[in-house]
Amino acid sequence: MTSPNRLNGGLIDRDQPLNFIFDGRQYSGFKGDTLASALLANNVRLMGRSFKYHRPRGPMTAGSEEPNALVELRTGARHEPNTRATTAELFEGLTAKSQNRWPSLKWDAMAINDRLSSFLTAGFYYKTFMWPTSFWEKVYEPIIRKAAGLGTLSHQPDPDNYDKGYLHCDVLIIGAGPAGLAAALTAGNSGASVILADEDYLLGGRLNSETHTIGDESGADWAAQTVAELQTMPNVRVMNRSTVIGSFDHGVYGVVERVSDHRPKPLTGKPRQILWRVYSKHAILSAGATERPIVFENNDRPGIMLASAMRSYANRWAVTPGKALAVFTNNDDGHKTAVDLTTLGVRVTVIDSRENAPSSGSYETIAGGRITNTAGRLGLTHVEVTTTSCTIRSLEVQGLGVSGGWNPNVQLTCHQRGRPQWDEALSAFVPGGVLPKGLVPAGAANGVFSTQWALRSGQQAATEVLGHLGKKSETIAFPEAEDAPAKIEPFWHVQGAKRAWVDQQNDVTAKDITLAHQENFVSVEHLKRYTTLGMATDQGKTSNIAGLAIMAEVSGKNIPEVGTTMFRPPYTPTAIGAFAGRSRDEHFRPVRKTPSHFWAEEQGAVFVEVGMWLRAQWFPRAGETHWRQSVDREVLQTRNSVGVCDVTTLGKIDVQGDDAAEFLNKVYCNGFAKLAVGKTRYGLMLREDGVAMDDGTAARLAEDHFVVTTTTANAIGVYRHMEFVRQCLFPDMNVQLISTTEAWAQYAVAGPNSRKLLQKIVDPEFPIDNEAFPFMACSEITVRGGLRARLFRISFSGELAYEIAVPTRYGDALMRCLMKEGEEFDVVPYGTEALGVMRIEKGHAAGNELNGTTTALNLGMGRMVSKKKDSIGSTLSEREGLNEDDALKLVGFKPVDLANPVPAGAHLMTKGSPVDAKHDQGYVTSACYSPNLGHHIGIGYLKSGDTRKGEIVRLVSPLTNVDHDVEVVSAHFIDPEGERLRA
Amino acid sequence: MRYSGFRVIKEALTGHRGWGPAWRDIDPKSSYDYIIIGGGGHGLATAYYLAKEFGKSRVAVLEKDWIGGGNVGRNTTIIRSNYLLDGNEPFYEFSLKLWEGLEQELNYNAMVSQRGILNLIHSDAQRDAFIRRGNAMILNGADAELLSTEQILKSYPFLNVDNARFPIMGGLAQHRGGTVRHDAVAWGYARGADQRGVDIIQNCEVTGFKIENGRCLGVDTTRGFIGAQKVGACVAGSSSRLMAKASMRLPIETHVLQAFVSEGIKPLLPGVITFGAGHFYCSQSDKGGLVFGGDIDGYNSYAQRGNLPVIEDVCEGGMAILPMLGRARLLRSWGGVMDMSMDGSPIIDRTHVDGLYFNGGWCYGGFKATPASGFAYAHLLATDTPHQTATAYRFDRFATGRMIDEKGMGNQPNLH
Amino acid sequence: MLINHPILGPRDASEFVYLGDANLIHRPDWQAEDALAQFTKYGYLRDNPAGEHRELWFHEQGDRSWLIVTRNTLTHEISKVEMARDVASAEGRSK
Amino acid sequence: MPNLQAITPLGNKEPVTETYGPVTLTEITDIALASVSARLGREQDTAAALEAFLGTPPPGAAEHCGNNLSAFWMGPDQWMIEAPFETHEDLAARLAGTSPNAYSVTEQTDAWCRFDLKGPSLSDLFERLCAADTHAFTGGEAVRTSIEHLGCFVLCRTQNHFSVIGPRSSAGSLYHALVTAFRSVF
Repeated sequence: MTSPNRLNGGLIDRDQPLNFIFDGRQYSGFKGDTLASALLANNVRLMGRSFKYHRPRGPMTAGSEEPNALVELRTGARHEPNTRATTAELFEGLTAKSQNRWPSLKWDAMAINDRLSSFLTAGFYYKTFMWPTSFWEKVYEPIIRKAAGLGTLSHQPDPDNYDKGYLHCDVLIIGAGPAGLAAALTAGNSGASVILADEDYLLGGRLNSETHTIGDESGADWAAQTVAELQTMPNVRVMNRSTVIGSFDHGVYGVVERVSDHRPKPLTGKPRQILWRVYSKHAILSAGATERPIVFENNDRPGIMLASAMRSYANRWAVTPGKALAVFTNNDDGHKTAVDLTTLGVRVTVIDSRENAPSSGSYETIAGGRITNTAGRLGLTHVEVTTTSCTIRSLEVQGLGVSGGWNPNVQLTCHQRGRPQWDEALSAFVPGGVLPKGLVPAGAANGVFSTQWALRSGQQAATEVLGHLGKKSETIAFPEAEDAPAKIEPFWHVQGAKRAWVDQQNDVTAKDITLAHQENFVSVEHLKRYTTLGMATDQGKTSNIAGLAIMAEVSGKNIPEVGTTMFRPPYTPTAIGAFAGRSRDEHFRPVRKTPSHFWAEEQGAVFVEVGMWLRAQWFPRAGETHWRQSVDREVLQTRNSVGVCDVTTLGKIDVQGDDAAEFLNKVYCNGFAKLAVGKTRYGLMLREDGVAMDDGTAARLAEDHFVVTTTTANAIGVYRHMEFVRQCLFPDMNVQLISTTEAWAQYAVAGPNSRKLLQKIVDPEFPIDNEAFPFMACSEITVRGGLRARLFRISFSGELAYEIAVPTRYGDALMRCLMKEGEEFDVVPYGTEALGVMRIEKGHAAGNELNGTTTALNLGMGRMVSKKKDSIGSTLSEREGLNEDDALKLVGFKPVDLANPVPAGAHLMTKGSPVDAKHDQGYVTSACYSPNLGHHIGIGYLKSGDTRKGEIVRLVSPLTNVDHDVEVVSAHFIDPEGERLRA
Repeated sequence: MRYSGFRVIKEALTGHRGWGPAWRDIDPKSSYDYIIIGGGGHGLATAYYLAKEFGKSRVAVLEKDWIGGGNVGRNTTIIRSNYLLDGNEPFYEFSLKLWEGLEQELNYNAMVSQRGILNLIHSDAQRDAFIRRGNAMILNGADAELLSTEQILKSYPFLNVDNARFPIMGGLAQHRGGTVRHDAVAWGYARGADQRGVDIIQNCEVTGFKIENGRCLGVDTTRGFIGAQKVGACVAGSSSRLMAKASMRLPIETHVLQAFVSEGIKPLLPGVITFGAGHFYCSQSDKGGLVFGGDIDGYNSYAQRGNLPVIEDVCEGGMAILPMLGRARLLRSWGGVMDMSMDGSPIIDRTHVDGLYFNGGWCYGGFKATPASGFAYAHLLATDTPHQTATAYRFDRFATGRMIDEKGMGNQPNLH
Repeated sequence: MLINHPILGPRDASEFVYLGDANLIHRPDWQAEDALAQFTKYGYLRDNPAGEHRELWFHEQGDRSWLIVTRNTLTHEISKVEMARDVASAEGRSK
Repeated sequence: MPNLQAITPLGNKEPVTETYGPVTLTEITDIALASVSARLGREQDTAAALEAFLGTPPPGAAEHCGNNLSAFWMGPDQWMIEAPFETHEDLAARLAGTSPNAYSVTEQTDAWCRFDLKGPSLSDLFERLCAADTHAFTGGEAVRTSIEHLGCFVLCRTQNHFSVIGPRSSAGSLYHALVTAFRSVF
């Protein structure tokens, strides 16, 4: 296949041809090509459509700042919208499709918008589409939404992996152009640890796009050699395809390495991309500069690009957009494009807005000329030049390079809200104000544009940084290199133009900016938001300055008075997958498994997430078709005989020290000082604001040793709170804390036969009859022939019950042992559902009741808050609003018609009162079907509930269409006197 | 000037020469009846309603920078009234009703789009809590619907239900919730207020209060002293800094919240969706960008920028429910400063200084409150009595123990 | 953000959990006559400065120390990090 | 000892050993652990007691030391003691008996899972897992940090031998993180 626009030379590998497909057509290019360079080589200039007017567009740049040549890359689940053709590396079989057009790129029906553009000016939508009211969502908005957007997402899970990593260095060097390479060499030689990161796959920056020499070598060769030298240094890490996306506090930078994007798909096990968090002591910003366009009429046709991009395509990729080209410039740099392309045999005409433009023998220069129009619907065919004498010339060209000067890439200097400064001589913003601490800009990023001075600037920056690090640096004598001064005469746009594009992707024209001014959207932030200038995927890299310049012109200000814009992370748009890394799908968060998990899996248990834990919810048996059957069985069997439940997930905190009891007196509202060794007590913990924080038990194993339990959900928070109380409030308390949640497998053994079962397991020297081991006793014991264990006689179910703990590794075996030894009692394992049923039957509060707004008073434990001692929360719990006469109180609910449910989340109304928020009396917190009572029950909060027992109230849940009567009863449905648990 | 489709066509045919400024740029007068400090959404809305509903004409809005540059200009554009507590729900429902008529009210298309908001449910306990909430909403006259996973998948077929770490067990939907073009809210209120004679004064920072004998007589500004009968502070994240000038300490901390937008993509998400087991919520703008966010960074900050761990955390949440997002790109992040109150609910109240009023503590829920906040604040300023939907938003609720704590997190602002 | 732990050196702030104003170590005397008023101030009112701020961070993914970090809320610059326990002791808090 | 069969954190009878490229990953279950926290005013006594037990002074901040009996630093005046399970299953009880009331001891053996990695270039792996600067490790470091949302200790015993000690209940998640990183790196 011929490539009509391919030139000689370049940094492509002609020995490695690659086939690829664009919009269904097959083309070929070479290794080293980007999709854009390969398409241009095949004389394809039309690559995309603009956002609003659907104007035909080709590449404007040759880099990551590309606003126009956006395509959908790859197919299927790897399909990736808005990919810049200018950075997509070519690989064999690459498939790409144009986007935001219908039915085809050449014939796009939505281009009708372009015809209607005079109606669709900036902000037109704020002024219309208001009638009738309902039409916005139903008619106008769907049309607008369908037309908007760029590419499409696949609607399938991304099949690739992403990884994360953490790197530490003395110096992070951002950008591997001449300044970055010089800085890296200098820093590398000093022995400092250096990371050199560049977004390109080929390091060298502009050196790979220019014909400059460094000494006797081409810039590209010098770059390659320097990179090779750096790669031999063990203290230097060279990272290509790695974009520094953000500068964060204290020298932290985000770097995204595109490990596999240049392959059809990642190698097995390898990630697509890695997000590196780099901890740097210093950073050097040598990210170069971005050329900016001049704004003129119809400046957006395929074939019109930045002059430097045209030069990159020619020198690096050996490609020209056509055989006859023009360059429109306001500075000397534009002439480089003419020189380079002319040398490669392409005819070039330069239109230089400066009347004193330099002239050359090898190409024509029209000094003082302006481009006043262009032609070519799907690709540039002619440009119209107006000369100083106001004569109009039409040039037949396929490509136009535009050079309006260069903008230093200051973005990263702004990520911590530093503002760049205007440099009059360069007509550009340069790094200024408060830079991120430790960041030193160098080279073109600092407004130093010549190669010679970029090298020196990089070296200087490195020397400065090494000085801070206390390292010695040697001055490297770089060979002579290009040292042309940046000669520019500001020229931003050709006046009077009808439609001249400022933000090409978002279709913001010079007229839109004038209109914004007319409507008082003058501040740069108003301008941006009203017109969408700079909000495109190039983040304004190619549009902001021209927009500011035009606003400056119409408002009679200078550019810095109009304002600067703010750059925010990321530097270039970044795959969301990279930020998520490995934390996705079932690995989104770690899983915590209980000691009996593997055994429970064997039993076919159904699991439920409780925080990070997976807990057995119930254990279905053969023939059970509904979860309620399993749960009812587990409850009944436990209450009738014995059941076992894994309660390891409850937090356990070891509290030791001479002041352990005094410490618990502070963190619990009730008293612990007098708790006897060998006894356990329920404790209610308040936040300092007097609201219940958590509850649990504290078992006194020794005078100076307690084991405290917390709820599963609050284990981590309670530990943190206790450390706060210990370290910050009572630093002289002699108390030591450590979590032991995971060290012990702990099982509740509940039911009338629980003692008998445990007696078969607990070693006989530890009697556990009611006398030796009464309700609330605790002890360190041994089981099964000497295994250390802990036994607590506590009950959540209301039955005679124990909790037994063994070292976690034996937890699995203990459960099997309990099941085997319990066969004679028909022992049953029960899950969290049965646990929940039994605690509701017993009226025990849990997470639904301790919801962060309820006090001890609400819970019916108001008298537990000791007034004799200081404890966290006791003072603020006395506030009037927390002690009102009609305060919510925890009570039970029983349906009047026993067939009715008592759904949690339902609200309560006094009989006969209106059903609305004003008359709300409370709500049901937890509910279940009680197999023991044979009907549904609930517990919840009711105003003055403790005095309303026996009252019939109306239970309403309009959300779930429930409305019936319930009776207010005690929350203790089963064994209210507590005879069973003391048996 | 009245906006209309007809007007747009007429202007298009005559070169758009007829459009005037959306609001006037003027110098401050020496005194006003009412000064609103802060030209954000709430401040502009307050001025608008003072003029429109209470007939006040000598009103000025003082903005230290440019209007709409605070949180109304940087948020995730969501409106909803899915609150639980009686102190909040009537207020937010009032706000939602005002949103529903806003475009006609202002003759400005702020693109109020009631595309629905959906809170996903991932556990039984969460379902219980959402049922209680949904019922509270309905009892307060709002709309709510409990959806099954199957119903949700009809609108969001690509949600991760196959290998999710936390299963999706349904959701609580409010169909009247949705999104609004946030900047347009500020501009629409500014234009409406301006048309009713309110002076909107940009680049005018308040540097102090003139307080004599316990009464506020006006404010010192970078453009000189301006006298006032009544001064209303309405500066969100800057509340503590401003009120310190009146020797007040507030039950407020200022925190940074980051938000994010992706590159534009073709329509994907029909409404707003909230992940209940991670820190992620998302909607899609009319332009096509996915607008998403999560938790605040969690430390006091006025820096208007956050850090990398939270960006990662939010994107993890996104990937967890929408695993296709891996191949969408994050385009831009931004950070706003939030006036996080001690119970997560706002304050609209008088202060200990006569003639000085306060509106703040919006946490990161201020945008959706804009119309009601403006209305209720105007009511308080004009009548010295709280609006009926805002009676609970008092300073003294912390002393009396009548907190309005939706999340049940207590006096720790970064958890609200 | 990095916190320069007095014992462990610079550690990523994501290893820490933030509580808030360091004045939270100044818990009032529960037996004071105006204890309720004092606790209300302690619990609810904050300086919330734009500038230097002393604040409590817990090294949850580290050594479980509470730290008092002096950090500028405008620039995030950290000028001092202390062990909260030492500060509390030095300020006379005991048991 | 008891007639109960122990299982490993990953849920097997025997610990897992696997090889990825040049690196071996082994689940370690034969080490007993106990934490020791000095009581107030007894810091010197604690250090002396530990030195007597370990044969070496207790390690400084973010360090570990010792061989057969070893220890790593957990926090101010707090250490984790490591000893062979075979001979020291009762490690906590033994330590508690050594110097009563000088310090608080808590059994930690089964609170943790441990994976040992042996081979070259281990820091290339750890740079994908945690924020610790493991490239700078030479042996003797013990850092508590976070790996895939899990609080873990990373111990560098030698440059070619690291231990990762994480919460036992999440052994499966930690193992998955390690294996994924292995595949990504090697």
